[in-house]
Amino acid sequence: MPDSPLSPPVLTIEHLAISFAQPRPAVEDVSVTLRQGEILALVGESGSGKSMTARAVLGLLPPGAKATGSIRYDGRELLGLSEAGLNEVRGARIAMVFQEPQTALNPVRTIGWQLREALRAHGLRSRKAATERAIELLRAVEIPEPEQRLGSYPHQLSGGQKQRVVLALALANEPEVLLADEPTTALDVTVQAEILRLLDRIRERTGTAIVLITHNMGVVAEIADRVVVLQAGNVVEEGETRALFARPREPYTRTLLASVLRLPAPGSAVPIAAPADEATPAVEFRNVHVRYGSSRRGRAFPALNDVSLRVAPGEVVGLVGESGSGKTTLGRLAAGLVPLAGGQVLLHGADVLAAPRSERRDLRRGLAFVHQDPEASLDPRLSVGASIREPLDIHRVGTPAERDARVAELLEAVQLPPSYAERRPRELSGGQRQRIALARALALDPTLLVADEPTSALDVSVQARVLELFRELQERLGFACLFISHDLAVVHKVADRVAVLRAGQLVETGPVATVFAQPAEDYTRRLLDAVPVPDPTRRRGRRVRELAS
Amino acid sequence: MTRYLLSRLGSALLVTALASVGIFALIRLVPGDPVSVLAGPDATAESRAAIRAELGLDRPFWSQYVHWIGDLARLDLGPSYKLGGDVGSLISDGALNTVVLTLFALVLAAAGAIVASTAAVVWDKRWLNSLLSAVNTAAVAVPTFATALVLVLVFAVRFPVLPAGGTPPAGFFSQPDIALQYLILPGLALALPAWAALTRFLTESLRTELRQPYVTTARALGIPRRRIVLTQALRNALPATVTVLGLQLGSLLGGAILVEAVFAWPGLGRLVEQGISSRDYPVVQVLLLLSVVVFVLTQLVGDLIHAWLDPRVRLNGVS
Amino acid sequence: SSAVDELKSSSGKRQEGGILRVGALQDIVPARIFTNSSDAINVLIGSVYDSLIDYPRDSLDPKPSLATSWKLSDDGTQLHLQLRDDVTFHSGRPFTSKDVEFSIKTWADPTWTVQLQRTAAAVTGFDTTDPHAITLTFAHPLSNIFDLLDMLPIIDKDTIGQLREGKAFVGTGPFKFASWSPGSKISFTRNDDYWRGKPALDGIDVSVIPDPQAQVAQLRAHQLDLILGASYRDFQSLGKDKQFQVNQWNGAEGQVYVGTNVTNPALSDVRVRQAIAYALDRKRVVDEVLRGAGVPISTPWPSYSPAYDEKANATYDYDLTKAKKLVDEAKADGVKIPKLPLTYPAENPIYGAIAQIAQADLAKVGIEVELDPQEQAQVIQQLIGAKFPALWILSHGYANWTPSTLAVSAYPFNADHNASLYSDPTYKAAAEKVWEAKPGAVDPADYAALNQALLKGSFLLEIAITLPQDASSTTVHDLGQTKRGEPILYDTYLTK
Amino acid sequence: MTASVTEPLTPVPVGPVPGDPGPVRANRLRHALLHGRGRVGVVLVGLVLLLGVLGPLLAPYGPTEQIQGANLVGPGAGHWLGTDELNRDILSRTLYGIRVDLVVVFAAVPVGAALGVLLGLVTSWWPVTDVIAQRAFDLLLAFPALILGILITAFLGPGVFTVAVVIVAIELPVFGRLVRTSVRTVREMPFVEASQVVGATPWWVLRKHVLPNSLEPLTVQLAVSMSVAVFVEGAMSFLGLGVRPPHPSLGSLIKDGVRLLHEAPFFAAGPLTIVVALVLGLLLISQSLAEARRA
Ligand SMILES: Nc1ncnc2c1ncn2[C@@H]1O[C@H](COP(=O)(O)OP(=O)(O)OP(=O)(O)O)[C@@H](O)[C@H]1O
Ligand SMILES: Nc1ncnc2c1ncn2[C@@H]1O[C@H](COP(=O)(O)OP(=O)(O)OP(=O)(O)O)[C@@H](O)[C@H]1O
Ligand SMILES: [Mg+2]
Ligand SMILES: [Mg+2]
Repeated sequence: MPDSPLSPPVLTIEHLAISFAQPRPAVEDVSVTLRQGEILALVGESGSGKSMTARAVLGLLPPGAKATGSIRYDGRELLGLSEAGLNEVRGARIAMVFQEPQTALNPVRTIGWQLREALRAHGLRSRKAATERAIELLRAVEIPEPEQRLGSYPHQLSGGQKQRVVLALALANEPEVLLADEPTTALDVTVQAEILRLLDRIRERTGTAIVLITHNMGVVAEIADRVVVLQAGNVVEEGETRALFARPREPYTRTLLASVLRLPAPGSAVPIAAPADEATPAVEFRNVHVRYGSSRRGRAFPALNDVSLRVAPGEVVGLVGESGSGKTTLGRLAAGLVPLAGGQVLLHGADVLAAPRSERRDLRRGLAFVHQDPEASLDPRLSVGASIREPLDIHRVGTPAERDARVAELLEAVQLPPSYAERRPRELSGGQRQRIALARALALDPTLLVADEPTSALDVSVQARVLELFRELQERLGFACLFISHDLAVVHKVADRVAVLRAGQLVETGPVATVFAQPAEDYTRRLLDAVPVPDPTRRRGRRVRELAS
Repeated sequence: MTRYLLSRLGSALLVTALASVGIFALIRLVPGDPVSVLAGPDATAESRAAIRAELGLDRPFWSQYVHWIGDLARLDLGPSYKLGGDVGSLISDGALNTVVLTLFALVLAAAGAIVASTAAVVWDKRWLNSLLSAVNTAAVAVPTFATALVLVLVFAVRFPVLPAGGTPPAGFFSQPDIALQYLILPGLALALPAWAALTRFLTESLRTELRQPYVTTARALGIPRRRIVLTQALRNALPATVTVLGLQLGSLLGGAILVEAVFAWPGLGRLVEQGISSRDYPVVQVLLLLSVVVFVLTQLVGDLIHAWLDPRVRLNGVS
Repeated sequence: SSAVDELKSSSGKRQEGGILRVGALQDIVPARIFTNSSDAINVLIGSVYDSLIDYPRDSLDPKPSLATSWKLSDDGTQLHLQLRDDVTFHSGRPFTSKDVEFSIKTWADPTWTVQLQRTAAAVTGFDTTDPHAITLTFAHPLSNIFDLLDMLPIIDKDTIGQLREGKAFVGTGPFKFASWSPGSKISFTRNDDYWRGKPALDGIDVSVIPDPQAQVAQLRAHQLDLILGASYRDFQSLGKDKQFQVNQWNGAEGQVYVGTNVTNPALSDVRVRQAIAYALDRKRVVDEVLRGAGVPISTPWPSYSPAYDEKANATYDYDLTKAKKLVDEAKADGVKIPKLPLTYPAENPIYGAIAQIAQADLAKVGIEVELDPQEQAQVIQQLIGAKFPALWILSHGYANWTPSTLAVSAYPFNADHNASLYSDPTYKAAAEKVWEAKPGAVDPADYAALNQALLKGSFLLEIAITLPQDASSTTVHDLGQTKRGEPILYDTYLTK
Repeated sequence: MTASVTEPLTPVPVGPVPGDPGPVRANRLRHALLHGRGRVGVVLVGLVLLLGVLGPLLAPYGPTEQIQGANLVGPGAGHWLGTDELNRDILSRTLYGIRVDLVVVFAAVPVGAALGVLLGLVTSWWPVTDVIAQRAFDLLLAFPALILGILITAFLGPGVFTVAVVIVAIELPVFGRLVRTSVRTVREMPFVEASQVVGATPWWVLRKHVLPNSLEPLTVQLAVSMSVAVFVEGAMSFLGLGVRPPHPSLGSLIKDGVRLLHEAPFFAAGPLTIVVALVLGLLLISQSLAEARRA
C-alpha cells in the first residue's frame, strides 16, 4: 500500500534550481522524492514554482529557462538529456497532464487521431491495434461509448470529458509517473470530484506514482498521501498529509491552511432564518427569461428560464450553480448587459426597461459591477486612478479636484495607498487589481453591487483578504449585493442568502446556513457533496476504501 | 454550416449588386467621351452623332443600366466599342492568360511559403531564420516591376535561358513543358511578394501554434517536434493562412497589371488599362465587375475552405 | 524541350516559307480600320489589301497596281482607269470596277472617319460599265486624287459587315486574314493566288505588345523577327548590334508640333506665338529625343514635297534673342503672359520629353509653362472640340503627300475649323486654291502663298519631321514600307 | 460624501504580493523602435527622411535644370549618379524626388488612416451603419490597388494629388476594417462593460477605451501601409499615372531608369536604393512593433 514508507523511489529531484533572465529565480532549491504508487501533492501559492518543477522533469521548460541540479528517473539523469532522449521518456515513462482541458487538445484533430498519435510515438504503428488500444483507454477513463467518441473533435466534448481524454493520452503508454499540473482547476466541483476519484482509481489499478500540483487544500486533503509545500521556489515543509494538516510546522503552511475556507459539516445545527425583509428590494427579477442567439433563426438558447429572485437592500445574495447554469447571465441582466426575452427586472421597484431611455441611465447609476477577472476588468491603458475616476467623469460628479480627492478616499477604503493612483494595472498584483475594481464599483455609492466571481482568479490567501475587505465594506456601506460564485465556501462566507441555479432555472433559495446545512433539493446536495473537504480525516475516498477493506 | 454559407452568399450578392451600379455610374462620370475616342480626330459632327446612336449612348442612364444588367443576366456582355468584337470572347482570352498566370503565382507562393516556413520552424536554425527573413524582406522591399525587369534582363537577355515575355505560342495545354518555361519568369516576379507575405504569416502562425497548450501536451507525450509541426501545428495554422491567401489573390491581380505590362502578357490588366483609356464602357464595366466578383468569390471560397479545415466551424457553424 | 533554344537559329540560308513574327504596339480597331491609326492596322491593310496605284515611298509619281494605266481629262475633273482583269478577292470573287466604286463610297461615308473623306466625297461620278475599267468624275479638279487612290484599299463589298465586327477582312492582297484574338494576336496566311505571284512567307503573326521595351526584349530573345514600335533610343542601340538591323523609312514621315489656342489672351498676339516658335530648340529635340531620326522644320513639308521651300523652312531657326525681343515687345504692349498649360498625351514618352524641353526653352524667354499630361482620350476630345486651354504637343501626318491633302484633311490644319480656332480668309483661300487644281499642275507660287499664310498665322508651330523606324532580326530580308507606313511583306523572306 | 470615506478603514501594509508581476517597461513600442531591428528601420527611414528634407541643400543642381550637353552621362565626378535623357542631374532629381514619396508616405497615408479610423469607429458600434460601412469598405477593397489608381487617374489626371487620393482610397477601408475588428474585440472586454454599467455612452467608450486600445495594431498597420504607399507611388508612376513631369518622384525616376536599363543601367540604381531603403526601414519598423505587441 502506498502508505508504506518502504516503496522504492521512482523519481528523485535534488537541489533543482531554475532561473530566467530576471533577478528572482523561478525555482531556487527544490528536492523531492516520489515513491512508487504514491500520490504526492505539490502545493503553494501562485508563482511558487510548482509548474516549473514539474516541467523541468520532462524538459518542457519555456525557452530561456536554465535548470541546474539533478532529476533522476530509473537511474537516468533527465536534466540536460537530448531532445531525442527525452522523447523516449516523455509519455512512455513519465507523462504529464495540464490544467486547461479546453486547450490541451488539438482542436482540429479527432480524439481518436490524437490517441493514436500518442501511441505511435512509442512504437505502436498498426492502426487497428492503436484504435483498439484507444477505445480501451477511453473506457479506462470512464468515457461512455468510447467507439463513437473516437471520431469526435475536442469541441464536441464537455470540459470533464476533455480532461478525461487528456488523462487517457497521458496514460496511453502506461507511464510509471504521472505529473498532473492543476488537472481540475478549470472544472466544476462535481466534475472535479469525479476526476479526482478517477485518478485515485488509476493509481490503484496500475500503481502509477502521481505528482499532483494544486493550490486547493481540499483536493490535497482528499487524495494526497504526502504533501510538499513550496514557497518562492523553495521547499518549506514536507510530510504525510494527515500529519501536516494536523500539525503544520512552518508559519507559511499555517497561513496557507488558515486561508482555506470551510463549509460547515453537513447536518450541523440550523440557525433560525431571519424574517424576510419587507422593504422594496434593491433588485427584483420577475419571471425573467433570457435567450442567446437569434430566435428568428431558430437557434435561440434559453439561458434563463422563468427565474424570480429578490435582493433586499443591504442583503448579500449568493448565486451558485454549475458552469453554464446561467449565473453570469442573471448578473449581467441586472446590469442591463443582456437583452431580456421575458419578465421584468425592477431596480428599487422601477422597471428599468419600461423607463424612458434618459431615466434608465439614472436608474442604473446606483448599480455597480465587479468582474471575475481583475486583469481584464481594468483598461490596461488607463492609470488605476483614471479607472476609478471614470464613473465620476461620466456623470460629471463635482469638480475635477473633488474627483481626485474622492479617488484617494476610495483607494484608502480598499486599503491601498493613494500613490497607487498613478500606477498602471499591470504594475499591480491580482489582489490589488481586484481591490481597484472594487473601488471603482463603489465610486458612485451604489446601492446594488453585482459581483461575478470576483475572487475566483485569486490565490487562496489573497482571496481570503479580498473577501474580508468586501465583507467589511458591505457592512459599512450597506449596499445590496448579488454575489456570484461557483465556490460554495466563498458564498457561505459572504452571503446572507443563497440561490441555486441549474440549467437556467432557480432550484432553491434560502438563507445560507439553512440551504447549506439542510439542502431541500437533490441538486444542491450533490453540489455540496462534491466540494472537497480540507480535512484529511474526513477523506471520502479513503473512507470508502477503508470500509471496503 | 449551410446557414452560415447562405448568409455569406447573401452579403456577397449584395456587394456585387451595389458594385454593378457603382461601376456603371462611375465609368460614365469619367471625363472623356468614348465616341470621340472611337471616331478619331478627323471625324465630323454627324459621324460622331451616328456613332453615339449606334452605341446606344443617347439613351437615358437608367435605361442603359437596365439594358446592361438584362444582357448580363443572359450572359451577353455586348460588343466592345473599340474592338468591335464581343466583350465575352474579348475577355475570355485575356482572362485565361491572367488566371493561368495568377494561379501559377498563387501556387508558387503558397507552396514556397509552406516549404519555407515549415523548414524554418522545424529546423529552427539561426542561420536559416536570418536567411529567410533577409530574403523575405528583400522580396517585399523591391517593387514588382523592378524584379520583373531584372528577371528579364538576367534570364532572357543576358543569359537567354527563358523567354523574355509573351504567352506560349502553342497555348498552355498542348505543350505544358514549353508553357511552363513561359510562365516561370512572370510567375516568379508576381509570386515573390505574395510568397514573402505568406511565409511571414505562416511562420508566425506556426510559432504561435507551437506555444499553444496542445503542443505542450503533444511534446509531453514524446511526439517529435517535426511531427508535431507537420501534423498538428500546420493543420491549425492553415485556416487563417487560407484567409490571408485569399487576400493575397487581390494583390496578385493588382500586381498582374504590372507584370503583364513588363512581360507582354496579354491579360486583363492591359484590357482594363486600354478599356479605360479608350472609354470602352462595356469592357471596363465587365472587367471592374469581374474584379469585384473575383474578390467576393475568393472571400467566399476562403471562408469555405476555412470552414472545411476547421471542424469547429464545419460542425457547429461557429467561428 | 527549351522554349528558348527553339527560337535560336543562324545558318544564313534562305528559308522556304516560314512565319514572320511581328511585334506591334497597338491592336487593330475595326471601326477605325481605314484611319492608319495603329501599327497593327498598317500590317493588316498593307498585307490584305491592294490599292489602285502605288506611290514609291519617296516621290509622288504614281505607279500601276490594280490599275494598269490611267488618263486624266484636260480640265482635271475626270479620271479613266484601266483595271487588271486577273485579280480575285480572297473569297474567290473576281475584282471589278464595281469594287472600286464601293471602296471609294465607303471612304466617303463619314462613319468610317477617314481623313481623306472630303476628297473621296468629291468623287461624284462612277462609270462602271466596263468591269475592268472605271471612269471617275469629280466635283472640281482634285490635286490630290492620286493620294486617295494610293491610300484607298480595295475592299470586298460582300463582307463589309463582318469587317465592321472584326470577323473577316477580305481583300486582294498577298496575305489572307486568318484570325484575330483581340488584344493579343492577329494571324495572316499566304495568298497562293496572288496576282503578283506567290509571296515568300507562309504567313505573318502579329503580336500586340503595347510596351516598347517588351518588344525589344522579345526581339533580342528571338521571339520576334520584326518590331514596329520601340523607342528611338532602343532603335539606336539595336542598330549597333550585329544581330539586328534597323530600317528607317524616309517618305513616310510624321511631324510633331506645338499647337496654340489663338483665342487664349496671351496667345492671341502673334508675336508671342512667333516667340515660342523661335524659342524651340528643334535641333536638340532631333538629337536627344529622336536620336537623329528626324529633321528640324518650320514648315511641315519634307524636302521632296512640291511645297518645300528651304528658306521658308528656316524661318524659325532657334533664336533666343529674337524670341526674347518679341516677348518683351508684346509685354510692353500690355499682353499678359500668365503660366500657360501645355497639354500632351501622357502615354507616349516622346511627347513628355519634348514638352519638358519646350518648357525649359520657353522659360528662358520669359514664358512660364505648366505641363499638363493627359490621357490620350482626353487629349483627342480636346483636339476635336478645340478645347485646349493654351498649348499642346501632338503630331500630324500627310505633309509627305500632295500638299493639299494636308491642308484639307489633317485636322489641325483644317482652314474651316481647327483646334487652334484660327480662321483667316487668306489661309483658307490659299488652301482651297492648291486643292482644287489638276494633279501635278499646281502653280509653285500658290504653294509659296500657302507657306506664307501658315508662317504668318503661326498657329501651329512645327518642331520636327519624325522618320519612322522599325527593327528586325538579320534573318529577315527585303522588308518594304508604303508611304502610309504600311509594311510591305510580299517580297520578304527569312534565312535560317 | 459617504461616511465610509470620511472615516477611512485602517490601511493594511501593502508589500509585493507573491506572483506580483513587477513594473513592466513603460512603453514597449518605443523600446522596440530603439533596439535591434526596429532601430535599423528607424535609422533607414530617418536617413531617407533627412535626405528628403535636406535635398535642396545637398543637390548640386535644380531638379528640373537641363544641363547643356550632359545627355545621359554616366556616373562620375560631375554627376555622381549620371544624367538623364533630358540632361538633368539624376542625383539632384533623386534628392528632390524623395520629397514626393515623403508627402505620400507621411501625409496621404495618415490622412487615409485617420479617415478610415474615424469612419470605422463611428459606424461599427451600431449594426446598421456597421453593415453599410463594411459593405462599402468591401467594395473599395474589391478593386486591386492599381485598378483603383487607373480609375481615379481617369478622373483627376496624373499627378501627386491623384497618387495621394488613390492612397487614401486604398488605406481607408484597410484602417476602417482594422478599427472595426478592434471595436468588436474591445467592446467585449470586461472593462468596457464596467464603464457601460456605470452609464458610459457609446461615444465615451469609443473615445476613452476603444481608440486607445486600438492604437497599437493601428501603428503597426500604419508602418505597413506606408511601405505600401511607396509601392503604389512607384507602380503608378511606372504606368505613367504618377507625378507630372518635369518634377521627379522616386517612382518616375525608376520608370525612366528602367526604360533605359540597356543604355544606362546606372540610372535606376540610386532611386531604387532609396525606395528599397525606405520600404525596408518601414517594414523593419512594423515588424519590430508587431513583435513588441505580441511579447
Ligand atoms: N516564461 C517565463 N519567463 C519568465 N519567468 C517565468 C516564466 N514562466 C514562469 N516564470 C516565473 O517562474 C516562477 C514560477 O512559476 P510557476 O509557473 O512554476 O508557478 P506556479 O507555482 O505553477 O504558479 P501557479 O499556481 O500560478 O500556476 C514565477 O515567478 C513566474 O513568474
Ligand atoms: N453570448 C452568448 N451567446 C450564446 N450563448 C451564451 C452566451 N453567453 C452564455 N451563453 C450560454 O448561456 C448559458 C449560461 O451562461 P452563463 O455564462 O450565464 O453561465 P455561468 O453560470 O455564469 O457559467 P460559469 O460558471 O461557467 O461562468 C451557457 O450554456 C452558455 O453557454
Ligand atoms: Mg502553475
Ligand atoms: Mg460565469
